Amino acid sequence: MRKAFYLLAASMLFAASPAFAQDTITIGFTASQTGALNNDSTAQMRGIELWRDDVNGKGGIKVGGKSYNIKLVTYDDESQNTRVQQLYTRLITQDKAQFLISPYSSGLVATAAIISEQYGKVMITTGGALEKTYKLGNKNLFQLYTGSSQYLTGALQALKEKNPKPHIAFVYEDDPFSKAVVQAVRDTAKKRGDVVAADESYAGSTTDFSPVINKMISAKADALLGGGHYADGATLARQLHEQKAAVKWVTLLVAPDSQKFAELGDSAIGISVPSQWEPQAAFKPDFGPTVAAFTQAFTDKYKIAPAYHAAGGYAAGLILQHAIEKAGSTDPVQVAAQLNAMDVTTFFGRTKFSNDSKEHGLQVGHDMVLAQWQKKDGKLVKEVIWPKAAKTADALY
Amino acid sequence: MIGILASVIDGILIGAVYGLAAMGLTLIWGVMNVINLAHGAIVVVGMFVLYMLVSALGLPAYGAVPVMIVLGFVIGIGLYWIGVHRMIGRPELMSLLSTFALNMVLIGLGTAWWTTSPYNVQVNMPSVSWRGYTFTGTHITAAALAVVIAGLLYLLLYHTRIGKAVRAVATNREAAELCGIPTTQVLAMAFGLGVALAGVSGTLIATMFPFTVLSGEAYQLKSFVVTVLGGLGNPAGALMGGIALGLIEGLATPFMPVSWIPIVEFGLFVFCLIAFPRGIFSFTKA
Amino acid sequence: MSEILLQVEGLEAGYGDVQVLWGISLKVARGTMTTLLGANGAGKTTSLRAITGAMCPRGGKVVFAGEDVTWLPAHAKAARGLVLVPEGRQLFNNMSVEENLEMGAYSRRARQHFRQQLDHVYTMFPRLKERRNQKSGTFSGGEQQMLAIARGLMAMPEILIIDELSLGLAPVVVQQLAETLKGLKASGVTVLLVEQNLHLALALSDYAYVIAEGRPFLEGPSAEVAAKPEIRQAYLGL
Amino acid sequence: MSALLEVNNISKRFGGLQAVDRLSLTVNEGEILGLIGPNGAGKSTVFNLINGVYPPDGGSIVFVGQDITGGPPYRVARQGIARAHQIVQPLGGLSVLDNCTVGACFGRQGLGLVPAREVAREVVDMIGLGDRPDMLAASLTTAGKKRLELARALSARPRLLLLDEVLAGLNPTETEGMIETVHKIRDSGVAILMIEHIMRAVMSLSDRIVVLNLGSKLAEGSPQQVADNPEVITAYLGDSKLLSVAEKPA
Amino acid sequence: MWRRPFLWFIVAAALVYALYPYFTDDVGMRESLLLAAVYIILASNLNLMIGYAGYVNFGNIVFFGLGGYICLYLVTALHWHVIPAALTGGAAVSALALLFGLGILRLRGAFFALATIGVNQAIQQLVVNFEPWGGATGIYLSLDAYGPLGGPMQALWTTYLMIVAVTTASLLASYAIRHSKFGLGLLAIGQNEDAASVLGVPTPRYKAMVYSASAFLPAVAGGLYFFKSGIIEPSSAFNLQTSIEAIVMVMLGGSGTILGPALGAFLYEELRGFLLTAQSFSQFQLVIAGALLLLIVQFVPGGLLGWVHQRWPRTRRWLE
Repeated sequence: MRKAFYLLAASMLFAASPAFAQDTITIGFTASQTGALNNDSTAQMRGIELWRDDVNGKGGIKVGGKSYNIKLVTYDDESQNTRVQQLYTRLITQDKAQFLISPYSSGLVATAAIISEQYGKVMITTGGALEKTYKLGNKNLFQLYTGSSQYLTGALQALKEKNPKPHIAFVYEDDPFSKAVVQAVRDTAKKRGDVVAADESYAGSTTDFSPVINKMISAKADALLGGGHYADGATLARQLHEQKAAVKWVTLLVAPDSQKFAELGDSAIGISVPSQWEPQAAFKPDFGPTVAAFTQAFTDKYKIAPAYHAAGGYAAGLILQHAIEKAGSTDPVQVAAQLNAMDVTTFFGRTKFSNDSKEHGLQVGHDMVLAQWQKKDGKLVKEVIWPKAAKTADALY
Repeated sequence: MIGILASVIDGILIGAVYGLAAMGLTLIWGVMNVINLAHGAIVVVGMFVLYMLVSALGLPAYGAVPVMIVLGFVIGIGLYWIGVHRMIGRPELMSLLSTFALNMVLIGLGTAWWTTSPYNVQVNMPSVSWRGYTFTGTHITAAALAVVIAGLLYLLLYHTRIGKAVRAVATNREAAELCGIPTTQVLAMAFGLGVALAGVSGTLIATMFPFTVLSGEAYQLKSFVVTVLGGLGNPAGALMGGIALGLIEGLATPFMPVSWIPIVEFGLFVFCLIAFPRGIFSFTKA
Repeated sequence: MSEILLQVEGLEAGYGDVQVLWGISLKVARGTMTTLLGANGAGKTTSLRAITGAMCPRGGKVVFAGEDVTWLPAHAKAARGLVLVPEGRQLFNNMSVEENLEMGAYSRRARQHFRQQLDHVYTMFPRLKERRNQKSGTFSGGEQQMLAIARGLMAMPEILIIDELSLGLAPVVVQQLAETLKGLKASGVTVLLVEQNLHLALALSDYAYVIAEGRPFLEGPSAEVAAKPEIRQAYLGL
Repeated sequence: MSALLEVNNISKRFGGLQAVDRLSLTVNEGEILGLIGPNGAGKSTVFNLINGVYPPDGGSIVFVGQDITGGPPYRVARQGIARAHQIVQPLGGLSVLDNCTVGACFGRQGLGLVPAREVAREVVDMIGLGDRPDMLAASLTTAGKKRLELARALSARPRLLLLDEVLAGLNPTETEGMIETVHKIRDSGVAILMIEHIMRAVMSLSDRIVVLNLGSKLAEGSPQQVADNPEVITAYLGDSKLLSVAEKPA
Repeated sequence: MWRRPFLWFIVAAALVYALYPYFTDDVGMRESLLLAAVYIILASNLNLMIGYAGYVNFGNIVFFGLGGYICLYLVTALHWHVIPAALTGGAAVSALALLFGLGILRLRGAFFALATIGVNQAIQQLVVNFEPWGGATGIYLSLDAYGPLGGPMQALWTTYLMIVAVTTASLLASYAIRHSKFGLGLLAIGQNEDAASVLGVPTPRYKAMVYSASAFLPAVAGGLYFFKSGIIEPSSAFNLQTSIEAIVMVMLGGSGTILGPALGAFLYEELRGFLLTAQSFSQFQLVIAGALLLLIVQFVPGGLLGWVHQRWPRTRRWLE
């Protein structure tokens, strides 16, 4: 017992000793290694780690003729925002992180953003689509993703092409992000005179959607827009299929984007997902790897194809790298200035941040796509079905 | 109208499984006056046992049910000796904390092993469709198995010597000891039985829905509600309580937003606790 | 003198920090009825609990049928035939009469004779047979005491230890129970009785021990004890 | 002498058991009333009804002109009725002094903490626990706990004290001391209703005695009257007919 | 009362706690101490229920969450200053607890414990459906809101100091209650509720009062904490896990003692924080914390201070 105590004390001292950051740039973030957001957050973290490996493998970031290696410091935030502020403060003060990347999911991002702002640290957010966060007066927050209000607009347009008079059911998780997404698209739908057959939010811990599905059937809904995160989205998709709900169009947030979604088998067919990025995207990057190179590297390393959370993680690093290299300095003010001025296309697509003081840092350059699971040669694949310019297959309806 | 009927049927089907989950909780509670806060974690164990058996060993899904009963029983007896035995007869708070600690350990080990990602076991069963509403085969099978297991538990408790000993220990432990019943072993066995029931409910749930290491908490809370509805310590009441909860969920849905249902559930839960603190069918501690 | 079935030497016991028994000793010969007397709080019930293993003694020795059983748990003692009918009956109130009796015969030894012993007990208490499927919780005090004794008998006791036979029972019922006890004694069952009704206890038993404040006070054949003035002081304070 | 407590026709039933059956009794100012009867006669239930632990099924209880039927117990305690239990109920985790302070704080006078502690100290000394005021109640001996039970009740400065077998389990010397204490209490003007099995004590202490059997009143009168009553002898001291049954050769 | 050295000890400890990170300018330490201070507030007030009155409140976090919501609502919608907003939140939650307490405190033991879980879950779900408080999205604080406290950076220090002040108040309140007539009545209830009632302790009123009292400071702390966080959502405001962890903290330090829960909260939080950030343990932090709790419950049921008191009874005199 006593021995164990000494061991603990010793390792505590070790952990507390300052990092020597002479030839490295330290970047800090938290990831949900445990808890409800684990799946999506892990993908994001993998993207960031791949970026680090790529950069360090090529000799690091070049700043004013000198090369810096990237050092990542990361902690588990347990998918709960209780610890996020403590951990980000620790990243800044103890681990001397010079730049920050956000945690995953809008709630945690908003919590972390307060700290980054208070310490004047630049934070690239990925997986924090909720626009509200960027309207609180931040100056150092830069949003990589397209904002939440845009998530389902594409899906609604695609749906209207197939069915001009849809009876839409909105079924979504009652978390900040999903609610904001649905709120935006519901307003649009109502304005256009679409029929809202059902409007139900559910708790993230919901495991049985039968009551909701029965309700949808009763309301004669033929399209479903909604979802939330991975676990609930997968359950909803599976039950829709099993209960043979007569919906012809299902767009769910987040969950179907993951390659794991294919585990659902036939339940996945026809389900579409608004995506920040897909491997089929045909962007010509001004900076960083090509889409193909990224996809290849990621697949080699993790034995699974990347989805948009992973790409977002990589892109967050890439954007930061670009800004630092352009600034020729690691000074946060100069890097922030470069980010403010940035308009660049990477494998992730175009990135441009709003400079409007009311919504500083909001993403205004990036566009989303709509992907759908389809069966091709007996295998489940995700095809891009919207916008038309980017599509790789026709939508199933 | 048909929609409501469909909701009722769905409610009964899922409710039977809730009842099975609660049965494990209520049995342990009734016999040894321990509220098992590791209940949710055990439900999760049942889920992952299904996953392992089906994915790794390629067993048919329902073949996992008997395996889980045996395994759950063994695990339960182990957990009893690790975390519960010293708490018997101590203040309730102590057993609450002790089982909560077991819960942390189990969830922690599960998280380290499987992470908190969702897992999915695809079970193919023919489903029944009726006027646009479909009742899936997994639901029907799970409900049927839940009722069968509840029936077996009833037979065990009321028509076997060992089951009667469990009831005797629940009613009056000291008198049971004086009758020559090895009460400690009976307690360990009852705990094993409770864990087996909770585990098997997890296995059945996993045939219906995707799950994660953290899924157990929702079922633990539901089990509390069911236990209170059906009467503490009463396995037969648990089944009825479970069906009642399923019905409430199913029946309330057509009339109110889904997000209001937990309020109804927990409001009812608190109300029942205050109005019928001993439940209606309690078989211990009159 | 006949064989000593139960021998208790220097028994000590207590609850928490409080010691209740300070060296209680007694002997019960096979086939006899022995009584243990004392004021409220003198330690009678504690003595019985320590002897039968319902609580753990702190010192002393319990020898039963030539075997040291001091540290055996209660169920193991019951299985060997050292059976306590506890104070306040302690029935399984939500179980039927027959289930109660079945539990009484739980040990492997008793189980083998279950049918035969059940008939015996039903003959002795026909009232129980009439109400075999009724829950014991609905019984009157006297019926409960009968069932408690019957349950004790189901264990095929070598010695039946009865705590507070007549507690809270009407005189008529006590009378019936006294008859039962006499019948038991006649059939050769060894009995150790704790009873607040001094006259009854002394009249029924062959040998008596009186304890006070957890210590031995006096002992002797029941008739002699009944005649001693000290007993009145210890028991009634008269 | 005026009536302090009037119990009129109270009854209480538990399931199949009529524990108390239309019982009436009166305790006068400054007197000691003994309540005796065989175990299970309902004596403790009578106490529980008086101090409001259970509401009676019927009848009323009037204390100093106020109807106190049905409790709650803490309100009855406030009115000035204190009780020492047969089965001691010490607040085990509190010290002896704190136990008594609770009595003084929440009793008839409802004292503040500081004066209550003074009262408690006084009572603890008087009852003979003065040498160990800081001991945890749980670690007292049985006799000590009995005493504490009494001290706690007295700390409330009651007008009526319900004593439930306070002498049981005490050795002869202790019994003597306790009897003296009870006398002292009575002399200080507190009326006492006591349940007691030790006949000598009951006989010498009580002004009047009520004998209870199977929940109803069997006899009432002076100690001598009660002791001479053949029904009392049968019900309480053991039936002589029973003895003859037992003595018949088997 | 101020003659008691123990009180000076608490005040001195609070000063050190408040000022140490300030003078060393160690903000990392401050964040860690802040979280610990919040847990001390939760545990210390929960101890009024568990340690004194003997009632296990599983849903104690509901006070914290509701306090946070009321405070943030007043700050964002009505532009109140955070201090009156937090205090108003505390008062409102305390009043609400009094009402609820009269109902659910009729239950005892495990039944009460379960009912508190029900109350927490029901209120969480109500808030999810309550649009004025942002429903599931919760309330986001604009950075302007920190203006009155001298901007975001300064606000962190100010809220830290305020939370330490609430922590100190919690300990002092715990002490004051422990040494009052009210506290004595609670201890009596905790030991044996029926006996206490017979002794004249007005049990229903006292129980409702302590339930209400144990709500006040956690609700104030909730206001300050979520103000500092800048965001409040139902899932983090009413997290049942945190609620149960607070019980663990009380037990760890020793329920019924004044300093025990604080000590337990501090140690538990630091341990969890350490396990979470130490790379080699982070995989198993839950397992280690659970195993530790299991050992404590089984072998040191009185908690750290309970064990100390049992081992050296004289410490009871100057630690309480």
